[in-house]
Amino acid sequence: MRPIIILTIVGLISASLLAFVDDITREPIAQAKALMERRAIEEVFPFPLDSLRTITAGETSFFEARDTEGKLKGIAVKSSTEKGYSGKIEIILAVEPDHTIIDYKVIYTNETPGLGDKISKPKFREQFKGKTLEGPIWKVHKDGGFVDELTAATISSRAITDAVHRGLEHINQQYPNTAAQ
Amino acid sequence: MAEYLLVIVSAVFVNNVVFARFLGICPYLGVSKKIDTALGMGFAVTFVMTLATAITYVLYYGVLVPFKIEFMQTVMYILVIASLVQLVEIVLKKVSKSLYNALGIYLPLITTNCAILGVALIAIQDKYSLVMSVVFAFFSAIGFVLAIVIFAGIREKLEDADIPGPFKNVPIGLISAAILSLAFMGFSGLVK
Amino acid sequence: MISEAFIPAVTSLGSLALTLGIIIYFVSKKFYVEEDPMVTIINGILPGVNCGACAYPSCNQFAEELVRTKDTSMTCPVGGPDLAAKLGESLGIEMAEPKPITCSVICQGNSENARQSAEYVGIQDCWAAMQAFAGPKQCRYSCLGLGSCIAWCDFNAMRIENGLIVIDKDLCTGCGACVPACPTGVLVMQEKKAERIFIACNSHDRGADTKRACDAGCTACQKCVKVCPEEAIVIENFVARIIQEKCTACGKCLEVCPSKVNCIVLKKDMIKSKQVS
Amino acid sequence: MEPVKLKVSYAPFVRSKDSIESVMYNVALALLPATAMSVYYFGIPALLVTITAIAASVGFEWLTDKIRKKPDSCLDGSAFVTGLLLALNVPSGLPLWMVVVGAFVAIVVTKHLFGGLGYNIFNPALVARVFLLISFPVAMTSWTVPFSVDMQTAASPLGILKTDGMAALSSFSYMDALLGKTGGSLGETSVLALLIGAAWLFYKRYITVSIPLSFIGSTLVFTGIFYLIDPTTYASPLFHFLTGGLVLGAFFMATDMVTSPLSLRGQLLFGIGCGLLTAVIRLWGGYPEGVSFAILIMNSLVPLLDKWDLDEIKAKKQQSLTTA
Amino acid sequence: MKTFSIGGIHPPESKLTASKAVEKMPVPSEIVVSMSQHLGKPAKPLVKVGDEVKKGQRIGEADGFISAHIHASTSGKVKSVKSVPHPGGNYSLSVTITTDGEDTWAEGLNTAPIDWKGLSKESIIEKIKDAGIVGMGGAGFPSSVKLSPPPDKTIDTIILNGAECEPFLTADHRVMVESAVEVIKGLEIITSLFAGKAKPYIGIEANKPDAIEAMSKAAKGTGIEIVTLETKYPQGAEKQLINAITGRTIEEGQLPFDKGCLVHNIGTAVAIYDAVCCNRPLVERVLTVSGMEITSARNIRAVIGTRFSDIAAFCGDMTEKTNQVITGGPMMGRSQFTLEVPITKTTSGILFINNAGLENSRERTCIRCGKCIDACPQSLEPWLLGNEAQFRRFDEAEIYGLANCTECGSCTFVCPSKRELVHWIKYAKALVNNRKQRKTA
Amino acid sequence: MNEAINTLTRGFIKENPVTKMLLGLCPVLAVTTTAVNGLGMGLATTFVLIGSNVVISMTSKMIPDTVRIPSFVLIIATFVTIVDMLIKAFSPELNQSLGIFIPLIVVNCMILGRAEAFASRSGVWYSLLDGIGMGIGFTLALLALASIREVLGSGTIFNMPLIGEDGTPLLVFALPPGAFAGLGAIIALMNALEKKRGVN
Ligand SMILES: Cc1cc2nc3c(=O)[nH]c(=O)nc-3n(C[C@H](O)[C@H](O)[C@H](O)COP(=O)(O)O)c2cc1C
Ligand SMILES: Cc1cc2nc3c(=O)[nH]c(=O)nc-3n(C[C@H](O)[C@H](O)[C@H](O)COP(=O)(O)O)c2cc1C
Ligand SMILES: Cc1cc2nc3c(=O)[nH]c(=O)nc-3n(C[C@H](O)[C@H](O)[C@H](O)COP(=O)(O)O)c2cc1C
Ligand SMILES: Cc1cc2nc3c(=O)[nH]c(=O)nc-3n(C[C@H](O)[C@H](O)[C@H](O)CO)c2cc1C
Ligand code: SF4
Ligand code: SF4
Ligand code: SF4
Ligand code: SF4
Ligand code: FES
Repeated sequence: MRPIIILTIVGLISASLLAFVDDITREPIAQAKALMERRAIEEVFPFPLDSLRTITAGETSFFEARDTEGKLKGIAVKSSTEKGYSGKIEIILAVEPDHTIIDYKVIYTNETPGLGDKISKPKFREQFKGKTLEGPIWKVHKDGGFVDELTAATISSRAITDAVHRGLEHINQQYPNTAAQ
Repeated sequence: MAEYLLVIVSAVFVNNVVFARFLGICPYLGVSKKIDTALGMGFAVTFVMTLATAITYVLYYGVLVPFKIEFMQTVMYILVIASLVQLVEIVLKKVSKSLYNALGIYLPLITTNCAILGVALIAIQDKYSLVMSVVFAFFSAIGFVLAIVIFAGIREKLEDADIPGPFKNVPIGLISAAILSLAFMGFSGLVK
Repeated sequence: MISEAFIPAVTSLGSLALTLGIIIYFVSKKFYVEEDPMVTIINGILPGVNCGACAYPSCNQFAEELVRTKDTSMTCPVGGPDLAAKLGESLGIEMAEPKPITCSVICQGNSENARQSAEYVGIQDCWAAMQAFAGPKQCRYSCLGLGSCIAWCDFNAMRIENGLIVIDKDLCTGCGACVPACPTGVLVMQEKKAERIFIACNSHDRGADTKRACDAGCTACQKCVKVCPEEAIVIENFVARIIQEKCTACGKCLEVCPSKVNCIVLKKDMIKSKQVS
Repeated sequence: MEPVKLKVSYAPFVRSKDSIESVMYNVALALLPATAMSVYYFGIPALLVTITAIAASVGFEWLTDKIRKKPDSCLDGSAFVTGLLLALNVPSGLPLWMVVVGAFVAIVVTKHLFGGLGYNIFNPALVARVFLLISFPVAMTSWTVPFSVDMQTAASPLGILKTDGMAALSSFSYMDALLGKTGGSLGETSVLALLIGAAWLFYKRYITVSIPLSFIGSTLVFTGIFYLIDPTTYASPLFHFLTGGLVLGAFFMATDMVTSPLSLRGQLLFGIGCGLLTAVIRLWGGYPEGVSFAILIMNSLVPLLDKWDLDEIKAKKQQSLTTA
Repeated sequence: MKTFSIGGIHPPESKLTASKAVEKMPVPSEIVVSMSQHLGKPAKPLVKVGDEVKKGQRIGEADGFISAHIHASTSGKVKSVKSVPHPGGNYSLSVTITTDGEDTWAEGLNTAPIDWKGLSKESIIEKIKDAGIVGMGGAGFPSSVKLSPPPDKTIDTIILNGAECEPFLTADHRVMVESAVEVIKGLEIITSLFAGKAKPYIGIEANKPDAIEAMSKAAKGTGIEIVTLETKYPQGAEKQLINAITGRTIEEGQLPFDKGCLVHNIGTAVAIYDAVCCNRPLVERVLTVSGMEITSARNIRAVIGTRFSDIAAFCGDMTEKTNQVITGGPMMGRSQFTLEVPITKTTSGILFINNAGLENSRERTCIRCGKCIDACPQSLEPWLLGNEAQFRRFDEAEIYGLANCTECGSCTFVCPSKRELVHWIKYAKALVNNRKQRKTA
Repeated sequence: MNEAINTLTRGFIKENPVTKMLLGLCPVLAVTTTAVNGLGMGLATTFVLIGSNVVISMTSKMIPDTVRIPSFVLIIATFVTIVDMLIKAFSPELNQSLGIFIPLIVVNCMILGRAEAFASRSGVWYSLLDGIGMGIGFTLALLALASIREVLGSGTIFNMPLIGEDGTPLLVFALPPGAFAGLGAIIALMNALEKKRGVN
């Protein structure tokens, strides 16, 4: 009988302890998650964020950055693609109010270190800066587009091009009027 | 059907537990001196892994999720696995002494074989269905068997080899594992 | 203070632990297997080299047999008296003390003393050489010097020096594993005290032939037999042998031995240090 | 009386003229046509890569022998062949320091850490190739265009097939592939030159047909089935035969006796395994070419294949003992 | 052309003496007659120092069932009875005789040929036993034993082994050419022992056309079939020869009579004829003295006990370059550590060679080329046996058929890595034996 | 005192859990792509090891044999979950890169190994020292392998670039084969050093 009782007691103590720790960390974990996201968004905008508003439309989340006067300074969107060399790539794409690209940040990737993960290097991101949905062909060089693919990582390059393009389309759908301005 | 095929190919070759996911390395290195024992260990792992994944799956969606106590996942899982292993050990000792002698010492190792817990966790993480989880677990275990048996074959053959002193045993085993995982990288891209 | 997760957490884990506890408990009752823990203990004490000196194929079998019979005369020569004491302590009985035994080489035919018959080209192993011919030395009773025996010594006590096997007395445990490994039989086990003086020649050839083949050979000249005051030396099959029970290690035989290199080995230090009882 | 000192050794006292050296240098000789063709197509850089690979391999062999205090084996030809095959497995434009790294991986890591000639489990040249491929994917897939003056690079036919599909292959010429006028590693180019060399090895009986035939045969059958199912996505078996390292691999690398099975059954299974894996990786894998991976994976199974044979001998023996 | 089905090799034939007629070598001043010239227990010496002996006098008594009598091969005086070097590589008890040059036969021996057809089976076997006849093809198995198989075995095939597949050796070849009639008569005597139920064959390799011709001529009308065999080593090995001629396979642990066969060497047949018809014990034999380093290679007839040194002198001495002296053929022979050894009943040849390979071929690791497997006539895995022996896994070696190896040396011959495969196998056999002996002791 | 020091320090090198006892290899191989990851994993594991060692040494007398292992793993798992939650709360970046290997600390056989082999038979004080020592040893091994892999495989150390943007690191070292080979090399090196010391 003793083994049963002991094991149960250990279980009970362990559970109580965990419930307790869970209780104290639940809040900080949620905060930390939010903080991570906010930090990521802060990073893609080249200016300090005064206020950030999150809008969720369907599956997609948009983040509006406004200055103290409430003027829209930039829009960010979470976009993703499944076409990466190792599957999913998630980015946050930031654009000016007129939908020209400011920058993007890769927030989830499994691409090969040293190869595919060069998509997050400034040198590669540079070429997207200032581009808009209309105008350039949203493809990699090889396929007739403007994106210079990373050597030996065409697949990742294609994927990121796809992700950015999708992000632009999302923004275009959500904010059609700002594009016209 | 194609979906299952993909999971199977992925579990056995592309994301082989040992070579790609780095799970169960300790028994992989520890119990691979002889092909026979490696096979035994492999089967023990297969049995426990499949069963454990099924049970923990039910536990997760039957208890943890409804009560919102997902944070108890690790604790519950490992309790199940440890008990399961112990049961297998006790029963085996009585039922088949020879099998116990062959496997006995390795069974406790299975408790700490992170492949078991790892696969159970991955099954949840990748949001498989129950059947898919079981298939995934079974074929992950087959991947493990494949890896450990190949490795045991290599080590048996290396027994006579004139290996430089410091590299004898474990280091050359790790180098072989490195080359094997290099070779298994050929499967990358088969399944996304 | 109590969070909402507390109740479900505690009840679920508690009941899981309870259930599993019950299952394990009953299953372990039902499938209980008896084991003698003493064997494990004895096994832990034994050297674990499975050398076979105890006449059992492995230490484990020695342990099982010892626990089963509690035979006080069973000894592990490798462990020596210390081990015997420990074993006795564990078992609560008085164990016999193994006699200190060592391995002696009854050949001094190194490359200076022994003459070569031919050059051997081939597998460097005494047994392998014996398959081709009687060995590279003219004396066919000699140590061939190719070290077949070395591989059998678990204690790293053997090496070849100058074409002759040499045993490191500090490392040799007297396990005897090397003895059958020698094709010419120049390795013999004897009590340690016998090492103080013994005849180190294995040649059963007639005197003249022995002399021609090796400077350290026993020619069976009978001189030592005659001079020994204790009548402790006999000649058997053309080689002298010292009867250790009678020998007082006076060293007279050594003085008369006519071989260029004395075939009688006298270890003075062993006599002085009173290691000999 | 005896004028000469006799030497005693064990029978037999006559030995065949075959030696490790004769076997190895004959393999090197058999690879000469392919090497020559590669130099013809790719010029001096190909020659430099070849010389560097051989020199580095032999050098590392010498060095390890010295460090391990073993009798010299650097001239026994096996390091020479490994070096030569390594060269034939890399693009002509590969920086020479990478070639040296490859030779290190082949000779030191794959061969000597495992105990040296005869003990290695994996094909040294192939481990080196895969190591380089994965370490330096860019350099290892920059194929020089044959006869190009400015080292212009282009994809290999299999690479084009992988990244761009069948449509991009409209200009592919089977004749060019046979003669080697396509992008690729030094030894992947001229199938014809390789076959000439292989014929020499058959003639000298240093290789048997079992492995190459089962290897190539199963690749062709497997790719052929899919070609018949859908010729617009899958290339023809002939294409698969003429491109990539299939011929080089099947005749010169899968046949390395150290790393292939001994029995006929083992060799056939080995060949078929290589063939199927090659086809699977080529058709659906991330890499355009699967020969090296396939051979390496099958190398790892060789101990098991051998063991299977030996267990059978054992079982037979036990059986005959019980019946007797 | 017939041959055995599995394995085999083609070493250079080097039959330098194929066309050299057998020359009789004069009896030297001293001979050494060993008491172990056969398989089994050595004979017990019947003489002591100072005894006068006559040619053909029995000086050693067979000791046990598998043993053979030993006879003085010439007349003279016993100089010593002691252990001396033996061409088998070790030492053996031998009788050294100072010859008197008279070569006088003992009473009642060397009689004029009689017709054996009147003799009973028992008396023939008795005569063979008295003459100390043992297999002259190499192993030296006592012929009288071989010729009296257990009653439950029926012999339906008798084969005379004229393959002489070893390089250099031509003794059997010359005997077939020069003494065809005696060979045939010997075979007829053997056949008669089996009451006409056994079919006699003589197997001869194709590289001896003159022997085939001579034998065919002599065999006309006797019912003996001359079988031409492909020239391939080891065609002359008993198991392979039986396989080549009858298609039967002697399994592991079986003896030829288990498959109804009996194999005898050419020389043995002649010896049997001599013993049965002329009362001549086995005191001399034909052997080949050859090799690149002997001044005049030839086939000789010498009395048993003649020392190698005397033979070398008779054949014009060996050259300075000689580094090995071998008894038997180069595939299965033994290298000698001294020339003081005498020839025995089984010495089929002496070779004086300069084995250059010794210096520059060191044993290396197996490169798994599989050549040895292809060469092995016993379908073994020689590389494996070698490895198991080298790493002292003798049990494993036994499981993989150690005992089935005939030590033909084909595997060692072909190995490009110069592995000492037979030597390792022999080594393993020795240690297995040693262990068995210890167990029974 | 001497024994205390010995208990503490033997885990560093002499009985290093990774290179000598070959325990807990999975995380060693899996998370050592960068030095930061290695360090994080090492510290997390050390925390769990210390906690479980102490608790188990306190309670082991009370726990019957039949449920010893389940009880031990429960205790370990509790600590692991706590660490997991703490990391999630206070270092989400680390959480992201260590991923599934944090819950897998439970099955790090080193921890159960120490619990079984040491903590359950020794006093609290020594178990604490053992936990710290083994933890440090584990962290050292992780750090060593991670540094090698990061430098060779990515050309950085603690995420600081060592080579230019266009340099070619040996990519394999960032991938599974590099992990295996790197660990093999480290263990071989340790063997060689030990032998050298043994000889002198
Ligand atoms: C280990 C390894 C990892 C790779 N990872 C990626 C990757 O993350 N992204 C990618 O686009 N290609 C990756 N590749 C390369 C692809 O297999 C393929 O060769 C490449 O994308 C197409 O070649 P190209 O870009 O030179 O046209 C990887 C290759 C290897 C060997
Ligand atoms: C113990 C033993 C008993 C034998 N008994 C017989 C026998 O009764 N009949 C027979 O024909 N051969 C017998 N043989 C002889 C062998 O079959 C074989 O002829 C002999 O060993 C010589 O063979 P070799 O010259 O091929 O080496 C026996 C051999 C041995 C070792
Ligand atoms: C490898 C090998 C080769 C042999 N070659 C011959 C040979 O060429 N001629 C021969 O008479 N015996 C040869 N023998 C011996 C025969 O196997 C067999 O023992 C012999 O012919 C039996 O006859 P015997 O008893 O009269 O000697 C050879 C044996 C072996 C093992
Ligand atoms: C037919 C044949 C094929 C060979 N193929 C290879 C090869 O593919 N790669 C290699 O490194 N060595 C090869 N070698 C050389 C040699 O066997 C190789 O260095 C050993 O694998 C090293 O132990 C080959 C040798 C022969 C005879
Ligand atoms: S003692 Fe015996 S086994 Fe040892 S080297 Fe001498 S002859 Fe060989
Ligand atoms: S020398 Fe070695 S094997 Fe021989 S008795 Fe001494 S310890 Fe044993
Ligand atoms: S010596 Fe033995 S193993 Fe070698 S070929 Fe002859 S029978 Fe086969
Ligand atoms: S012939 Fe020599 S190298 Fe070839 S497999 Fe046999 S033992 Fe090995
Ligand atoms: S840490 Fe030991 S098996 Fe994974």
